[in-house]
Amino acid sequence: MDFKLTAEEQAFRLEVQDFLRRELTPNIWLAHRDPTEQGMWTADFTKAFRRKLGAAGYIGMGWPKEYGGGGRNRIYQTILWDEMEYHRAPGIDRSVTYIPNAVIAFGSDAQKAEFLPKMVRGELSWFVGYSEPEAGSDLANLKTKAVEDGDYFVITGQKAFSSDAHMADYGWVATRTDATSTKHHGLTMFIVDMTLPGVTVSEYPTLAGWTHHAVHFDNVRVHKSMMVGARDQGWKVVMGAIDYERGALASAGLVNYQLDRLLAWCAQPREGAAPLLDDPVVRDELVRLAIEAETAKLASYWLASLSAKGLRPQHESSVALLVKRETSRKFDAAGLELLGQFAPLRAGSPAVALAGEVEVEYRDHLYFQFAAGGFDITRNVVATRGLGLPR
Amino acid sequence: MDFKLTAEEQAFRLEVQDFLRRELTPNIWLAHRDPTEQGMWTADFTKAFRRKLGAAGYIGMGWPKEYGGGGRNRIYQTILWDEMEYHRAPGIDRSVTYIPNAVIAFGSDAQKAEFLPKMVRGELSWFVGYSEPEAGSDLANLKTKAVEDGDYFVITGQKAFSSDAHMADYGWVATRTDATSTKHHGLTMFIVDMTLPGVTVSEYPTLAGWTHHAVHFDNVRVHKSMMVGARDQGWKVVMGAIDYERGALASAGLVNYQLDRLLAWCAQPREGAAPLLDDPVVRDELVRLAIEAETAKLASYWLASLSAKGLRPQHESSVALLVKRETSRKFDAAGLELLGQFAPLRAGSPAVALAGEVEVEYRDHLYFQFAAGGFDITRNVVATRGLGLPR
Amino acid sequence: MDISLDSDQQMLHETAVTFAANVMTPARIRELEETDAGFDASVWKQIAEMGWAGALFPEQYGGSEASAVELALVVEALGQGAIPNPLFSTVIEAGLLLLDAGSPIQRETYLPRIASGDAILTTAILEASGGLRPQEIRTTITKAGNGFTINGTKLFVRDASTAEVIIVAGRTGDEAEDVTLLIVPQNAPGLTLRRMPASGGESLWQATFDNVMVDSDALVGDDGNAWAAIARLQLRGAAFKSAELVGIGQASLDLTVTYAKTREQFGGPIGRFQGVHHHCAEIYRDLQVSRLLVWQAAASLGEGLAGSREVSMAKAKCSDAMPAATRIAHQIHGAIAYYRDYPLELYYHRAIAAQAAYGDAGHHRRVLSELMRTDLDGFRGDNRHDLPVHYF
Amino acid sequence: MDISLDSDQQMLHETAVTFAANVMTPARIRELEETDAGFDASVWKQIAEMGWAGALFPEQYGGSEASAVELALVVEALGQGAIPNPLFSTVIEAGLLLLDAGSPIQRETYLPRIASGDAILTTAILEASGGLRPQEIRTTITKAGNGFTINGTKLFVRDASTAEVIIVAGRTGDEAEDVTLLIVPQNAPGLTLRRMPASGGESLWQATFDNVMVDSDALVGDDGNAWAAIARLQLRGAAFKSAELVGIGQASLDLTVTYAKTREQFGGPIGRFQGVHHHCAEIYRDLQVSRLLVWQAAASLGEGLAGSREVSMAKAKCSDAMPAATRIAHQIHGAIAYYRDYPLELYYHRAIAAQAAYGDAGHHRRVLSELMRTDLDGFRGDNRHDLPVHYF
Repeated sequence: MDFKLTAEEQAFRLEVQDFLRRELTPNIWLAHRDPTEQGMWTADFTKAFRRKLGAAGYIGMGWPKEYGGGGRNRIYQTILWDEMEYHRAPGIDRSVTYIPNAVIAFGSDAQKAEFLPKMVRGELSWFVGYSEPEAGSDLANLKTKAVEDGDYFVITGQKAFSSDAHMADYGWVATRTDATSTKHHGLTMFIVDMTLPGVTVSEYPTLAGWTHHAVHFDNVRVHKSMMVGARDQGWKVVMGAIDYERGALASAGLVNYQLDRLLAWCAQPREGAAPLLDDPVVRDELVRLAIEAETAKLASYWLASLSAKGLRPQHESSVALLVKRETSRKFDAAGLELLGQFAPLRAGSPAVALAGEVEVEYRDHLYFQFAAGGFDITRNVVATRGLGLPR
Repeated sequence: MDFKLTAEEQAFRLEVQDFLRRELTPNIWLAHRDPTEQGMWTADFTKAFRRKLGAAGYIGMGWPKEYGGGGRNRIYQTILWDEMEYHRAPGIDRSVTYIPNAVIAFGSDAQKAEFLPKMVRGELSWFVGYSEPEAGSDLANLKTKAVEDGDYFVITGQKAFSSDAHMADYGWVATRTDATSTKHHGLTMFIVDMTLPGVTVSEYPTLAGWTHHAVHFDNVRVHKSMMVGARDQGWKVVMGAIDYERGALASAGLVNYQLDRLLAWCAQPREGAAPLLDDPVVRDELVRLAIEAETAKLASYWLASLSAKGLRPQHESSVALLVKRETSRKFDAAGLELLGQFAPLRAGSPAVALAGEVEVEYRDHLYFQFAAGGFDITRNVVATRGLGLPR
Repeated sequence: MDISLDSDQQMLHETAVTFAANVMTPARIRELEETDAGFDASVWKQIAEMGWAGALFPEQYGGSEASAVELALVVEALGQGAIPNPLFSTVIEAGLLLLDAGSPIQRETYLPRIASGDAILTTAILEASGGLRPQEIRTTITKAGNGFTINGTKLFVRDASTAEVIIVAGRTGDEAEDVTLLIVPQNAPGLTLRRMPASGGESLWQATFDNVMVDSDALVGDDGNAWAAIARLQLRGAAFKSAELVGIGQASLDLTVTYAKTREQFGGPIGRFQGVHHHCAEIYRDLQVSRLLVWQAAASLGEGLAGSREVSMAKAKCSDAMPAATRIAHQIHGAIAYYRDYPLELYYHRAIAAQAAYGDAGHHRRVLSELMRTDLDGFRGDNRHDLPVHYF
Repeated sequence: MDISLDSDQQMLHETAVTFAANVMTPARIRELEETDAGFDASVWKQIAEMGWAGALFPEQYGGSEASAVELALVVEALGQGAIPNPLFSTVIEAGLLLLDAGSPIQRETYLPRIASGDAILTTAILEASGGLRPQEIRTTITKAGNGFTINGTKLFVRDASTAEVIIVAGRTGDEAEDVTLLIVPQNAPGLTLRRMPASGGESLWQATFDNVMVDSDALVGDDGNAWAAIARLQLRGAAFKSAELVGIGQASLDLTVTYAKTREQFGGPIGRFQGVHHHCAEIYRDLQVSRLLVWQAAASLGEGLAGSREVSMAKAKCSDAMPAATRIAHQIHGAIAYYRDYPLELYYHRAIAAQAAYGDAGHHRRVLSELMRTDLDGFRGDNRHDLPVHYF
């Protein structure tokens, strides 16, 4: 057991920090931030940045070498995610985490050959099509259907909450192929080229200011070769990759950034008043938050350590994600209070605090409470899969 | 709307305080406290004190005048409960709150004539026989049966968690008279003389140090005249009185006492260290607790105000009880921390803090979490009865 | 003691809730948020015609001499409807300040026109620190001829763009409380306004005073002696913002319960799950005790600063609990309410602003902490007791 | 970095958990709690024979030179079994104090006999204030001939009735840290013991020193310079008590999950209710992060006071979260666990004592608050970063 980074890991951390400082200078920041995008960066910049991640070898560094990967363990992967979150870099999303892992695990040889080389270079953007208007937490309820027709499946239906669908090259889409089943059996996964006829993307403004998307499939003909895994066995594919996804989302860079940002706010001098950090009650609140941030960091590196040993964390991923997101929400709420009168001000206002980031995150992070399994659903998963309680 | 006591109410409050100081002097305290009893007073003292409450006119003061009551409204009743809790007096329990109200609401004329005059004088002690080993929160599961036999019913079964059964003159017992039903229909209430053949009481030591009881009925023959309400309609009797009971339990005297006790602890000088009250972090914690205590007080007088107007609070009683008990538990937990090293010490130890009361209450008040509908059950009641959510 | 609404109060509350629920659509509210004014003047006129703008004024100024509890019920209802309105700037700040500390002529000039909905006024108190203590006022007021010159920058000025005058607080001496109030026409030379975009549906402004000059009749109350009136203004603001927070919480609960009854997942309405029961019961619990604290705070307002304890308790609790209620409401809703066209977002925003206004929870706990330190009996209020046993 | 147990550590933990689960019944534990000794000497001998008493000692003293992480695993397991034992008094306090600051002769005298389970030792540090700072030590040590005289009253002395010696801290000068440690035979004339009945299964004592005299060879370390060693003792105590708290939490969770799977109400096991899911998941979540903090704290112990940050984080979190876990466990159990013969009560009690020992959560947050005030970089530890954007 060792709680310090090894010399090599520490060197990697510094390398990533250098990379991020170089690629995200204040000027770049000013030029490419875009509050109407989910990641708060323009779609073009996100795509360009993803290619830079690829060129630096970061996307595939944890993949097996046979697929062009670097074979580095999850500690390195976690360091990368950590630093990217801390620096609020674009590009850590399904296109470099969830989808490549799922393709490696469930894809056909042809799919691997077609997609992995492009993905390792950061050239592809994906959207994940699970949720539907009537199937949120309850995926078994999904209604998008795929009907076999010769060498094709014809897909019709509507996906909701489709993050980044407007910039996606491909969709990773769950469909119902067995109309007689209303349960998990009878689902099938497809890779859908977003340029196919019948695919349309619509926009929905969120309360956080960015635009979310939905995808409609109107008799979209997808070749059978784009089916992932076996017919009617899509549920396995969904579940098989979800723990990895949760682990990727669980890194603690965000909460450490939130802590440092609040510490900086509280340390600054104020006109007519002492710095907030002089107030023992404020420090006590920050100490409580710092302990929670420490737990989020430890939980993410614990996951990484288990993975690095070749174990496959399952409910542990859910726990780590819950810890990270609950902690982040504690920072959001505490930030409101520590900012006092300045809390509601938005970017661009005179006297705005911390560039309005705390306020916009207080709204934005609401999605932690329901996305990728909300707090309550995650607790159900921990209770049933982790502790064996009955459903 | 008026948040101040009227002159008459204030005079009553002072009268009750005088009564309690006179009847609970330090010497009386030392002579009659008994940690093996649920109320922490000897059974004899509790009975004697109840008669004094009766002599002072306090037991019946809220009853209708036709039953020998004083006809005073719930504000007065709440003042009395409040002060009794604050002074940790014995005697506010089912024998003076729940049972008389249930007899007035559901008893036969003969039952009223027999029991109410004795109860208004504080001469009777009761136990309530609802819970059974397999029927805790789920009363529909109860199995104690009453079988008709001429002018009698023959009762057989076992009641659990039977507070004060060892000192009870009568039991208020729910039985199953319709063996074909497993639901709420088919329950019947009886008043059972505890001296009847076949009634036995057994003892169970609790983790709080006092002894709880269970009652076994072995072919106990109870005359039909002791049936309360109609046959098979016992559920109505149970539910009809439960809101009143919750209201009585919801008074805020306890939490105000807990607050004053902690304030006294924090204000005292310490050898080699400043009083805890000098620490802004300690004061912040006490402020948070004081706000919660204020909400408990307001909730109990809100209930009283509604009742005084002739309304019948239902889920509001549950809310007030939840607020009071959750607040009390917050005090229990905060007390542990504010007492520091002294928290675990028990009465009689050198250097014991606050006579060990905080520690023993930390254990004792665990029953708030499940008795009379625990926190979770109470929240279910509020959600379904108060907000109309489906069960 | 009677902690309940009488039938007139109940009817007033129902009237106000119905009014607020019907006077405009969520889409119209969102549209107003994009405007400089921030509110709809014709709706404000309707509010005034209901008698709510002048509710607390004496009859001679067109008021109805109602109590603060009644106005709190109206504020709660307007908060529940998320209706943008200038009650805070015009009535709770400026109007009641003039009633409290203004001259007869100043009252005569403004109060009847406030009550009728014809005049918008506001105040400018806060500055760069954002804090509520007198030493944080750095704007200077200097005597100049027969009048005063004002220099400094004010923040968080409500409805400045539509106000005909701004009552500004400035420093006239070195002692912390050497503070003076002046009535300044909004179009005075040297006064510039800049919008402060913010969550919460209020129209907030930065007001810069660059050698702004006013005559001596602009003085509100005594020169250099205005702090007590400002402190009372802040207390009023905190009490009524607590009422608004309760309205926000009520609306969030109502939306959530309705949603939980109708949204089906896993084979039935999600409202049947124990987890949803518990969340909703938590909101309801906190909402109800917050409401009781608000009533108590409003009832205490008549007594000058004596109500500080009650107001701080209300604002501290509401500022913590009502934003938390909106967060739980969102959690139960899930993704649907994350979209801008679902009305819950209005309440989520407003809770951010309302918890901050007139002192956040931390500020009010600090006020109570100081009261505990200096006056333990005052801190305990009506709960004072002799401890029955002495331990030490 | 590797935040996981290696296979040896995993085996050690499993061995210890199995040992603790089988070495005595709950009834026997309750019986021992009524005795002066508080623990079973033959069980302690078995614990020593497992190599756990001397785990951290050098081989020359009969130890196995394991790391603090390994000892923490043993402490957690014994906590999980609620096994009364003198590890804290004899090893974590006295033994490691002698290893840290004792003379070669003192080590030679005591460490091998501690490792073999033959000697019980303890320390006496805390006094009337109950606080952990040097100025709170008021017991006096004065030079007298070739030795020292001790006067004062110590509180919370673990296992004093069975200890052959008590290592006592006393004041030798006016500066806060003018503190000296002396080894005093438990039967020394003038030393009287009085039991301090307490929740938590430990045998705690008040020790009064009335002109107790010892020779100069009783001195541990330098005269007047013992505070640093005492601070390290407290740090160790806090780290290992955190491990015990994790064991308490694990036992509470295990009992609760088993109960929830088997207890039937409303037509099925209560463990199917979402409310129960959420409560159990909360316990598990807090338990797991507490465990990670404890491992980190134990791993940092080798580095002297450098580990203060990590230890305070662990003790603060465990002291809050593990007693809370026992409360939730009780809530799920309901009335059944309110009875003395249900084993959950053992853990409920132990959590009360363990959260208080070696500084409660408030104390350790105060330590971290002070670190934040004086050394922000140190406070951030390995998480130090340059903020990528400057706002001010």
